Amino acid sequence: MSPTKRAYLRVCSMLLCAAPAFALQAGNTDAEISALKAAVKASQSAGDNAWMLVSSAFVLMMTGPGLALFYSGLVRRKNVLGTMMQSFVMMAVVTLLWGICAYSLVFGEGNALIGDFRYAFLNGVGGAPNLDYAPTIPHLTFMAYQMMFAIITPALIAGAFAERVRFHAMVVFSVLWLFLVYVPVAHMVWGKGGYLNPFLGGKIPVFDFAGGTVVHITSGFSALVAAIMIGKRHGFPHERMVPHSLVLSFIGACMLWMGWFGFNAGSALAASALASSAFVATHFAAAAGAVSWMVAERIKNGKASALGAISGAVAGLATVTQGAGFVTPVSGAIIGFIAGFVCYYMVVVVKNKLGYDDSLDAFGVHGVGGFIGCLLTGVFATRAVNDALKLANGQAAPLGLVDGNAGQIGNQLIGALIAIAFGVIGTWVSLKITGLITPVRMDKQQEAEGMDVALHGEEGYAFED
Amino acid sequence: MSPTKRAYLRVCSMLLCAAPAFALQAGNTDAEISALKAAVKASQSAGDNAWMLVSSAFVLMMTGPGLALFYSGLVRRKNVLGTMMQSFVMMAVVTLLWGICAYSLVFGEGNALIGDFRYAFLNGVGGAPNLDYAPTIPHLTFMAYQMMFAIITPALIAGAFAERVRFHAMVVFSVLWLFLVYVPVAHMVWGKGGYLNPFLGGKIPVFDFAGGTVVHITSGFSALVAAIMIGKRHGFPHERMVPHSLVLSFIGACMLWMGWFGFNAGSALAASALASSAFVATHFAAAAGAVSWMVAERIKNGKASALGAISGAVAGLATVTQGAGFVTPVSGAIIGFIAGFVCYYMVVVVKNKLGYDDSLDAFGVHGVGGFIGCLLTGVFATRAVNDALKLANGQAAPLGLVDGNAGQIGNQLIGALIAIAFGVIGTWVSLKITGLITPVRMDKQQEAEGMDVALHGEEGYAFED
Amino acid sequence: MSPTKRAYLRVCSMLLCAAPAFALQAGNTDAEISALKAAVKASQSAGDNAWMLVSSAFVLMMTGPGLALFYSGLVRRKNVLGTMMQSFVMMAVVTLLWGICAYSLVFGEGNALIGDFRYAFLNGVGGAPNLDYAPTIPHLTFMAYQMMFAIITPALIAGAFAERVRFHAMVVFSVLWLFLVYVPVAHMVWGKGGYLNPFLGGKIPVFDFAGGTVVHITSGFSALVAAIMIGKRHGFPHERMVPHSLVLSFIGACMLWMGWFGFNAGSALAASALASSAFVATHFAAAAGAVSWMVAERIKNGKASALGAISGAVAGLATVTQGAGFVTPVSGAIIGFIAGFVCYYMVVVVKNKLGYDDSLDAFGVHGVGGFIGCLLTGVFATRAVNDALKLANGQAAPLGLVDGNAGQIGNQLIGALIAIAFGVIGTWVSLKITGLITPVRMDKQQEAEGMDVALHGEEGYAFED
Amino acid sequence: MFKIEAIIQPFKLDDVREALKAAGIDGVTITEVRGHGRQKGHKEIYRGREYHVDLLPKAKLEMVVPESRKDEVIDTIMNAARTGNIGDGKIFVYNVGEAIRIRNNDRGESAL
Amino acid sequence: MFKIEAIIQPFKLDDVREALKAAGIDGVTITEVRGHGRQKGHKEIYRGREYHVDLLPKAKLEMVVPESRKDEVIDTIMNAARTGNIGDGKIFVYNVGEAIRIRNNDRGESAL
Amino acid sequence: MFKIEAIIQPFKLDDVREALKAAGIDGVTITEVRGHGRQKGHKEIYRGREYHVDLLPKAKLEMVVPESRKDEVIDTIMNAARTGNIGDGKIFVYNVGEAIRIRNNDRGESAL
Ligand SMILES: Nc1ncnc2c1ncn2[C@@H]1O[C@H](COP(=O)(O)OP(=O)(O)O)[C@@H](O)[C@H]1O
Ligand SMILES: Nc1ncnc2c1ncn2[C@@H]1O[C@H](COP(=O)(O)OP(=O)(O)O)[C@@H](O)[C@H]1O
Ligand SMILES: Nc1ncnc2c1ncn2[C@@H]1O[C@H](COP(=O)(O)OP(=O)(O)O)[C@@H](O)[C@H]1O
Repeated sequence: MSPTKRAYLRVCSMLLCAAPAFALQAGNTDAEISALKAAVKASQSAGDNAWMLVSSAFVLMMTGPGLALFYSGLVRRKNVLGTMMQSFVMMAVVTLLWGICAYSLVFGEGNALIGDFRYAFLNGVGGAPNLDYAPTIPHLTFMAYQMMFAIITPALIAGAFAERVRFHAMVVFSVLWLFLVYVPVAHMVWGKGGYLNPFLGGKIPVFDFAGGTVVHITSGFSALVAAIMIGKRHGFPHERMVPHSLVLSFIGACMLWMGWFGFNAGSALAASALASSAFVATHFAAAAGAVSWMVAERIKNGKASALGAISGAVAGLATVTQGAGFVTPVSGAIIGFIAGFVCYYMVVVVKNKLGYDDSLDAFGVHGVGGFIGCLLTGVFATRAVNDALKLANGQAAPLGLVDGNAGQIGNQLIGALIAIAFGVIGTWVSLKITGLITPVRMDKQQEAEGMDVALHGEEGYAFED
Repeated sequence: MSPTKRAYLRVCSMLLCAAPAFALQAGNTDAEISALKAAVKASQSAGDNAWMLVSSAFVLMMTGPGLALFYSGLVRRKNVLGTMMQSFVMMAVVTLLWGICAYSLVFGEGNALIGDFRYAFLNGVGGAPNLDYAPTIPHLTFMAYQMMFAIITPALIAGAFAERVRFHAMVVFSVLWLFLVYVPVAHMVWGKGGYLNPFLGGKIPVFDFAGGTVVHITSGFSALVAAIMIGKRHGFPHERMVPHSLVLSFIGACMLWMGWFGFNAGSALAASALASSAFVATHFAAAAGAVSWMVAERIKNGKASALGAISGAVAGLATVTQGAGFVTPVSGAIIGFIAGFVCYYMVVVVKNKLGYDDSLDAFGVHGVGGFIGCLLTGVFATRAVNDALKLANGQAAPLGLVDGNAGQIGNQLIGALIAIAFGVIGTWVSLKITGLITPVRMDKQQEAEGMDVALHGEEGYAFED
Repeated sequence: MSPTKRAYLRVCSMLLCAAPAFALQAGNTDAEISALKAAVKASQSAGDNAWMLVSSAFVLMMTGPGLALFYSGLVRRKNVLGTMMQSFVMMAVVTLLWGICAYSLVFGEGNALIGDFRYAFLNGVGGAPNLDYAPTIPHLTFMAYQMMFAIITPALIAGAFAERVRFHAMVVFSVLWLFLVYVPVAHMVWGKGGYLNPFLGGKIPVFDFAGGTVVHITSGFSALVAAIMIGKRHGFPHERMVPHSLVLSFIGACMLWMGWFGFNAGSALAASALASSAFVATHFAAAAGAVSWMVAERIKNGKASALGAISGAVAGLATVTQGAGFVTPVSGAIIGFIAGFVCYYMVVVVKNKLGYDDSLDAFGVHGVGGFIGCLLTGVFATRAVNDALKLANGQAAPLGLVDGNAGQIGNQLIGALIAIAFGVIGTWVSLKITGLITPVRMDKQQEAEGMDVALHGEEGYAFED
Repeated sequence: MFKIEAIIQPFKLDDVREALKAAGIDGVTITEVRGHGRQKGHKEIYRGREYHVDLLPKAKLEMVVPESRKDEVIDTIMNAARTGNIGDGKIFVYNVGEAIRIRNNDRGESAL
Repeated sequence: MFKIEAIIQPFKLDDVREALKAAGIDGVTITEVRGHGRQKGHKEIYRGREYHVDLLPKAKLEMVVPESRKDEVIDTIMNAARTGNIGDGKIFVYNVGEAIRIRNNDRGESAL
Repeated sequence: MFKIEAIIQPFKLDDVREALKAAGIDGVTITEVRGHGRQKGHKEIYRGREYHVDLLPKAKLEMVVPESRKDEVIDTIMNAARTGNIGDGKIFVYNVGEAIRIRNNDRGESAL
């Protein structure tokens, strides 16, 4: 029940229903117009806030149950809960850290590299919009929406070291990583005054609509480093380690697809035409990624697999994230196609040659997808879709190669390299520090027993009882 | 992040916040009113677009994971992934075809039977609304929303030939079917100038709010034809073929129920009172269908089953689809009740007597439900709910029998028969052509091995490792 | 397709697009302003209705598949479907009862204890808003949204007597309980003129934003009574009875979390800043509850478990429900923290000492969580978040202890005690009556066989075929 | 008494059981097993990692029968389980020292 | 040495194992099986298709024990597993040729 | 003919099977079992209710082999399955009365 709302609305409805007689008095026109303005503003906010609250929920759903299922279906039965917990614990821990200071360090104005503490403990984050970021929705909604991105990013990395890392080491690592990698990169790309944010005073214009750089490049390259530093699972690669339930992974992948509408279309921060455009580009990229991965498999093995189809969709989604609100839907499909092929090649050919154990392909899908998506945004971004960047004369600036701005590819590359640098170094530092605090890997016996029993004292399934 | 939005909103907020002083100048009133009009329009669009983007996501969720789970839980373990893939591949393939030309062939004006290519490759489908179809939301949203319907329809058919058809044959068949059946029927019922579309210049008024005819009758009757043409599974009916996981089917059914709010209430194409009415009618029909199927089971077997309860809910949902936005919620409940009983009788009594192998009852639930729903719409449709059809004098036209327009039942029957004719013939042709291109059925050995291993080279579960 | 909408919008778009020239005529200003007022009202409604339709779907999702999965994962394999059915059948049966008269008995004005029959069979519940409850959304939406609460509440109780009660006894009991407990308590707290509803003329001001008292206290204490009256499962506590699939419970818990945004933020009944605030408080409470339960486990057992993490999140959510729209997000986190510890202690220590068999901890989580959440709302409720309650002078009244109104804790306690009294007595009466109609418990043989086979004639999984 | 252990194709289980029932053999215990013999398996590929699965699902039936019925039971199984293809399975026969019915302590052949 | 094979009701497994432990028998291997004997099954109906399920879940325990303990073990199982109802199960006894502990190559009774 | 029954650590299954294949032993039937011996189990806690799980997953291999190959097979298994830790498992050897290949009615050692 919403008493406040009720009261508030009583005002509006007086305004809106009771009006006629009252309106006859000419002198009231100005007052009426003022009242209407306020009412329109409220009503714009309702529409946009409705969409953004749903988008926030969708993005949370990507982590739990989405990613938790996607990942936990790919591990062996004995690790199903342990893998789910790596996603779930981020929903708990990152949430609290975000409220305490991480939000402020990303979106507080600060300097070109990092924000400040103005919003610590949600100080000043209330119902009124933050005009810099999202002028039509409550600041609280913006904060919540951004939080969901911070939750999923470290959760993604965990795919690289699945089935072998101790639970509290994973938590410690993720917390360090959040502050050492996510916070600065997100601030640089999205924060006011961030070095790479062309829309709010940044130096180098990097276009990252929904987190290709901030989420996928950082987590993907960090995953690679972590996989190498932590080492292979015992028995890898000669032992049979197959997904214990592609059914779970399938459900998870569908939820990721659906949630990604919140991720990408929600990044319009309003229920606008731009949101619709990003929605469609996202959907096309997912579809195209699934198709191209399936085609690649069919060429190579004669069979398209379910794991391939969902991997392709996720690759398409990860890759289009950067450009979703800058490219046309048709470009989205092209990006998805490329993503399916490239990520397939990375995961199936290159990885197996190099021999590191990125168990669930966090690097091969998110790192590689994020990287090529970053460059492809430089190619396909167009002012026909997004005219927010203005030239001195007030006209929309050309964005990517298709607008004739070939240099943007270079800018995107710089953005990617900075994110990679943060990811690589930050992961190295975070893992080293974690190792000083607590052993990172499970011991051999625990690994054999499985995370569920060894770390959490439970079993995922008790079908026998 | 949404720089465009940000810029755009800066305009609005100037308009809306900074106004007072500025408003004192009387001469500005007209300008202010114009600005307000634009702002109101944007804000109406935000609310409606928020709902329609969510509805689009919900309808996609109906296919994946909804239908994929519902169906794959009903098959044997060895076919779980193969069955899921039949849904998932539609999410990929139909999406691309829709963008290439299917959308245009349905909603381009064309002639009474089929559209044209004006929107091919999404040409002209952008942020501005298409005033014929949905004047308050971006055309892109309308296109995306309609796409989700085209995805689920062929996916529904696959239930009829579960566990025995080769993957690429299924894809080829579905593509042909999409163009031979879905595209013309959808154009006739919903397209501008479509033969059966009373709201946009059609000849015969058929009321199909959310796809009872376009989706359920076409897929259901096509399913029957396909089941008969393709033949029974080896071992049917004497071998034990029981659902390998009603748990999956249950999850899927709940997601179908939820997604159906997007399907039916979303078909209002706005977050309007009509959407609310359709929402409630839909929900009541699902509930009533579940109850009546359970009652039928309890009478016949002494026990109500979980499979029965979810089948009844789905039957209620399929049946109310046609009328959702034309009938009152109470009529929705009545329709659901009838649906539960009739579909129960078809699936449990009639089918088992006739002996064809519609493995997952795509005909018994969707075909039969769609058909009776079409007729019942002729009975229960009322201008009290939907006054869009106007008489010459500008008043709302009477709709169904309850409005005194008994003839509508005949119109609905014509609509149903046309859809059935397209379904039957189109399926026959599509399957024959498919057979010329590639063998349709798995060979006996593959069928024994299961789709997962034989067609996709994977297994759904590896609980043993 | 939405012909009505289409027609309606043609009006608006005429209004909004075609305006400029037309606007030059000064005499039209008043008419234009009136038209604008109507348009703004429609557009406010679109935004709020979009959010509330989604919220309704989310709350339904909490029962199915959310709670159905959460609970059914915790039982033994042989009871998985039977447990799911206990949730699902509420989706069917309560829906119909709600439409017939339960809605009216809760929200019809009636007297201080119970409503009346004015809205029976949805009479008078249409597209126009009910100005008492939710002035910006269709009455139908409000009715549907409230329905979802009535569905989940009796479904929650079933956790207390899991694995041992006959299906139709459960249905009979739930129906009785709905009318004897839910209907009066909900009316008293939320209905117009309800005894405990301070916003609509009640005597004792109890703040229950989203159902801490109405949903969680009633169901939780009823659960305790039911568990004791019905008795333990055979073999409890010495036989091994472990969750057959924490994977299902995990999925369910994530869906509960997500759905709870609809539950709590939706209770603002608009896409307002208050909704955002409730959204964030809810999310923080879930996160904090998960953390504190995990910490408690780690202290006690050395290991944090997945079941613990999800139980903590649910405890946090149940506990913050009462205060979600009255407390700040930071208070939400504090409430969640407390909830995790207290519920952990109740479930793990106290319950096991007392020895009753509340099999899935409906009391320990919902009853205890609801109770402390009710009191904590008296502590943390603040007019800074919710200023709907007015003093005589028109200023916002102080709400909880933090506003200096210590007495509110007493009021909350009275509310809680009344709900407990209704729950305890109503459950006792309902169970006694049920027992007169039909045996409540499964016989020993059935209990050994499991609900799925014994009551529903099916099995949850057939992995062997 | 003998234990007859038959490892057969899972899809033949129903046929075999019916044949046994027709022959009056009621007592049987069935285990799902995986077996390897001459039948070739299949390949599975997960993101490029290839596994040759050469253990195939089989059903193992165990029946303890009195000596007098041994050959009949073997023949019954043979007839019902045979398809003539590789993978049809094997029958092994073992000696049983004692048989006891738990319910009533019947011993020997009367316990079967 | 003998192998004692007991096919019992699954819900009796805990009781039997405790009784065995009390009797000092530690080594045991347990298989989930499905069995058919005199106990009747149940009917399942899925959308009108009816199946009679007459294979019921059972637990099979296998213990290899020295001759000296054979009878004691049998009695222990009998006592713990019996409910007196149909379906209680059976015990079969087989001769064991050899027993070897893999860890240290112990052979014979000392390997048990 | 003898049946060699080996109860081993599940994670050793691949190694053992490869060793057997190398030794030319193809026919094998594998069952997932749970076993208890000297190896200690683990604790599980669900909302405060504590269970000691002392049945651990094991793989049971059964091979019927001609007498001539018995010792070789045992040695092969011993070598491949041994880790030297508690829980490595056991090998039991039984006499087999008869062996029949269902496909073609081969009997005796030629059926293996
Ligand atoms: N020597 C053996 N010992 C134990 N089990 C065997 C042996 N040979 C075959 N089996 C079992 O019998 C099954 C069928 O054997 P296979 O050789 O494939 O068929 P066929 O008998 O037609 O040659 C195998 O999968 C395995 O489970
Ligand atoms: N002759 C037999 N050979 C193998 N297993 C048997 C035999 N007879 C019974 N069993 C097993 O014992 C179980 C219990 O037997 P049943 O006849 O139902 O009970 P009871 O011993 O009380 O008559 C069966 O389910 C089956 O697994
Ligand atoms: N006497 C026995 N009878 C049947 N199975 C046994 C016996 N002893 C051990 N086992 C099986 O062997 C497995 C390993 O035995 P265990 O005693 O733990 O190892 P180890 O042989 O190293 O002492 C057990 O889990 C059980 O399945």
